[in-house]
Amino acid sequence: MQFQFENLEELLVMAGHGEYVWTAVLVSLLTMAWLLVKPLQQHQHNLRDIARQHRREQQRQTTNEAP
Amino acid sequence: MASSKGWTWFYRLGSPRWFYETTGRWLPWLGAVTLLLISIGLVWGLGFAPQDAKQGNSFRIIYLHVPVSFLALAGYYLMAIAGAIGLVWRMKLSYVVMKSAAPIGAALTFLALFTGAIWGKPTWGTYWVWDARITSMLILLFLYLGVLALQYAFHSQEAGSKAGAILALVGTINIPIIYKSVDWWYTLHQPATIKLTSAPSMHPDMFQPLLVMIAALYCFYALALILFTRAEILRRERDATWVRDLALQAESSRENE
Amino acid sequence: MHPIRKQRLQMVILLVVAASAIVGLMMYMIGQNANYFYTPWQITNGEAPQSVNIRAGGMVVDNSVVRSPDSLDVRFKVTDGRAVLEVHYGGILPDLFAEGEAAIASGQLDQNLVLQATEVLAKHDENYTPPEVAEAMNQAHQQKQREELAQ
Amino acid sequence: MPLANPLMVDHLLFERDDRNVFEPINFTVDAGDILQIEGANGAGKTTLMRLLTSALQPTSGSILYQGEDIRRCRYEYLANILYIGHQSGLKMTLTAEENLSWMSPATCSGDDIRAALAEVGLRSYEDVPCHNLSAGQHRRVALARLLTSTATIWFLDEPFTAIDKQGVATLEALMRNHVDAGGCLLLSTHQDLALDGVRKYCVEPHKQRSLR
Amino acid sequence: MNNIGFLAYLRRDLLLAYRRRGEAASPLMFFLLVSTLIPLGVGPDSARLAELAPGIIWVMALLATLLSTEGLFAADHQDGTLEQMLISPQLVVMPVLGKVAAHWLVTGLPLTMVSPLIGLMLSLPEIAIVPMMISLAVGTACLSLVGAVGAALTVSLRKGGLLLSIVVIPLYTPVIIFGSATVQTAIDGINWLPPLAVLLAMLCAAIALCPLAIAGALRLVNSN
Repeated sequence: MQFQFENLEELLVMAGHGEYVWTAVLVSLLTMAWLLVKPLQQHQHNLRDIARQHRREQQRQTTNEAP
Repeated sequence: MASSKGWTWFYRLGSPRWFYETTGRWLPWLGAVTLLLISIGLVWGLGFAPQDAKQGNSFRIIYLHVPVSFLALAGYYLMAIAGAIGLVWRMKLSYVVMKSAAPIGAALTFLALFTGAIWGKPTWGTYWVWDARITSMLILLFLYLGVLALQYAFHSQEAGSKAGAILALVGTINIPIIYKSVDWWYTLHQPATIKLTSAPSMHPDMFQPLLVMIAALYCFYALALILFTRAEILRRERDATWVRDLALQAESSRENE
Repeated sequence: MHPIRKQRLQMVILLVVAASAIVGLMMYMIGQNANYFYTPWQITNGEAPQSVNIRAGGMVVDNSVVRSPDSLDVRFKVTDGRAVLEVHYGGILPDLFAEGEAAIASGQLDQNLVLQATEVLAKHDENYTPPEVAEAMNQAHQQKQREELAQ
Repeated sequence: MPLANPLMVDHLLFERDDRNVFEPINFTVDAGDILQIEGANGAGKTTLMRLLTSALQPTSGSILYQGEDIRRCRYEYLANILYIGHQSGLKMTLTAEENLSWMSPATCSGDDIRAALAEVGLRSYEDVPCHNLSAGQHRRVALARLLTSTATIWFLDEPFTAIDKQGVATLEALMRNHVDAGGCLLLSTHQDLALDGVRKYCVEPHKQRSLR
Repeated sequence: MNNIGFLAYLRRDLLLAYRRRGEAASPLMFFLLVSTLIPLGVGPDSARLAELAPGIIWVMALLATLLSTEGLFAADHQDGTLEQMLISPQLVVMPVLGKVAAHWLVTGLPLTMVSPLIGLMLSLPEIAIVPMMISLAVGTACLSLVGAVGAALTVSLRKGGLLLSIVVIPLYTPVIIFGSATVQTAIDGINWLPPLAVLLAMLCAAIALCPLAIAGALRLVNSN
């Protein structure tokens, strides 16, 4: 097994096919990254949301009990 | 009661909490393995695999195109099976899995179409051909979008899940029909490279990195599915004590920072 | 319940009839040559209809491609190993089109059994090989042919 | 016509989007019983009615018809019940007579249908398309089913809506005849009935937001 | 008349359509009007029109069926007859089939009947007229059945119409492919029975399977 390209520039150009290959790679990696980042964000957002809701309910309970 | 014992794992599998906690332990490992496999596969495929005699370097897109298309299709069946389990056994978790599979599948189908189009340009001289595989992939994307849209259209979560499950099941019957029917037109797309029945029609030096990439995409799919499912579990189980404790714990650790 | 039992029976009959109809229709379908794809051998045998859109294909014969100097017109021959079919085409050929590669042409046959193509597609096979391997295989193939000729 | 042990509801629960709609429901109905289902707005009276007619599947618990779960003897049960809900179930382009005969058993003759319509005060309205009738008259067409039906168990969801005093009296007479003949009746209404022996059952909404 | 069985629902829906003749004819009008727009857009060149005719006729037939599918269960859902249907002592599949059959008789069949007119306007070769009619008759029945699944799934939604098309059009693709293939092969003068056989096979499959999905979807919609 041996590296197929002489230098970095050749790897990028790929004998004229570089633009096709690298766009495909870039778009794929970006989309895949989005598929991981999106649920992680959602996860954090949900945790924060639930904690906030809990606090609201506790507040309501204490104000209800006060009078 | 002895007979029911064998089924406890099945019902435990249906418990969102059990799923959340178990997968939480797997996540770091799965993430590491996915990253590793994708890096190895891409570097190997893009840099070290020999170029194709006829297509030259553009053939390297195969290392993304084939694994992604593979999982786009497999993901649809996974989604439909999860939906069917939900309809038959009324297992809540399977609906969550079904809902999570829809956006991932749609994104992967889009990628399969996109990488295919880009590969088509240097190979066939055109980005788009109305050929069997490509067209049925496009329709698969529409099916995914239909399931997604239907799930969000209902006010009630349960109704949305059930409607999505029915549509996904109707789609499973339709996918082979659609595929066969578009195949009526002569297909420009090359036949599948990897067949179960015969040896791969590909040189081993090119085939090995492809295998690595397929394994990588499987891991990636599992990872994304688990992440989506965990986020959705939190949303649906927000009234459960364990979720509340989790949220409060996360909040206090945030404040400590 | 009697009426329900009757309905169930109707349902079962419906399903059985539908299933057997599907099987029968698909059998008929398979029995017909329905994809309108003909090999050069079938065409020289007169199996393909004339003045009807059909598809034909095979390997492009070496040194058979003749380009017109002043227009896009191309004529070439394809073969399936048993017969040769001549194709006329007036358009831009795809990049992967080459002698010794597979090509598919769609169009109509004229009286001389020449395919007047409206579309030519290069077909890429599912085999991927590195250039050196392809070269080696090619040489081996030629070597074998030469040996066969020598015999 | 009287049935032995027609309906028994045992610990019935229904979840909507992971929340119980009401507290567990238990009651039995015998031949000749009238059960009035009460409860605040949103307590789940209609949900209960629809569970009882098998339009909804209970999350847990069971509904027994003559001692057998209705999921087992579904069609036998459905053939013996009559449900009139909020929606009249009428087609506006059909006439009153066409609508009623559509909803009645096949054994009803045209005379039976016309007699039933006359009984609920719709004589000479037989040929009028329903979109020309008032809301109260729609209700009356729907309720005329009580006369043509052969079902033993009646489920009436708010049957008195949009009905005038005289209509209420007619309806109550119909109900009395039905239970006197050994049928049974479940209805949800806030109105007090001028009938004897009405039992009441109160649907309690589920305790809010209990953590699981 | 009573509300049990296939024939009862077939008869009632036909009667309802008859009472609202104008409304029932609108898909047909749509089919005719839009098809006459095509020559105005494409140009009056009859050779080109003839080439496009199979595709145009099939796409228009599909859209016309889709338009009318939306209301298949909507009225029943609103006035409560759907609920009564689901709790009547019968297999839900029977009334569902009756309703879909009525839908086809009111939309697909008239469409098939007027299609030769459109064919003439688009200079469709005469040899293709009969295959076109047969394929339309079979194909629109398929479209009615598959569309009914989508209609049942979206019946309770406010903006159901838009969603219906997203849900249903991907499922329509095989029908349109084989439908137009039948007409095209007939124009080419080849045996057009094979694609028609496939169309018929799909109709059989749809008759067997779609009512189950529709019944399931209606139960689900009714339980919310």
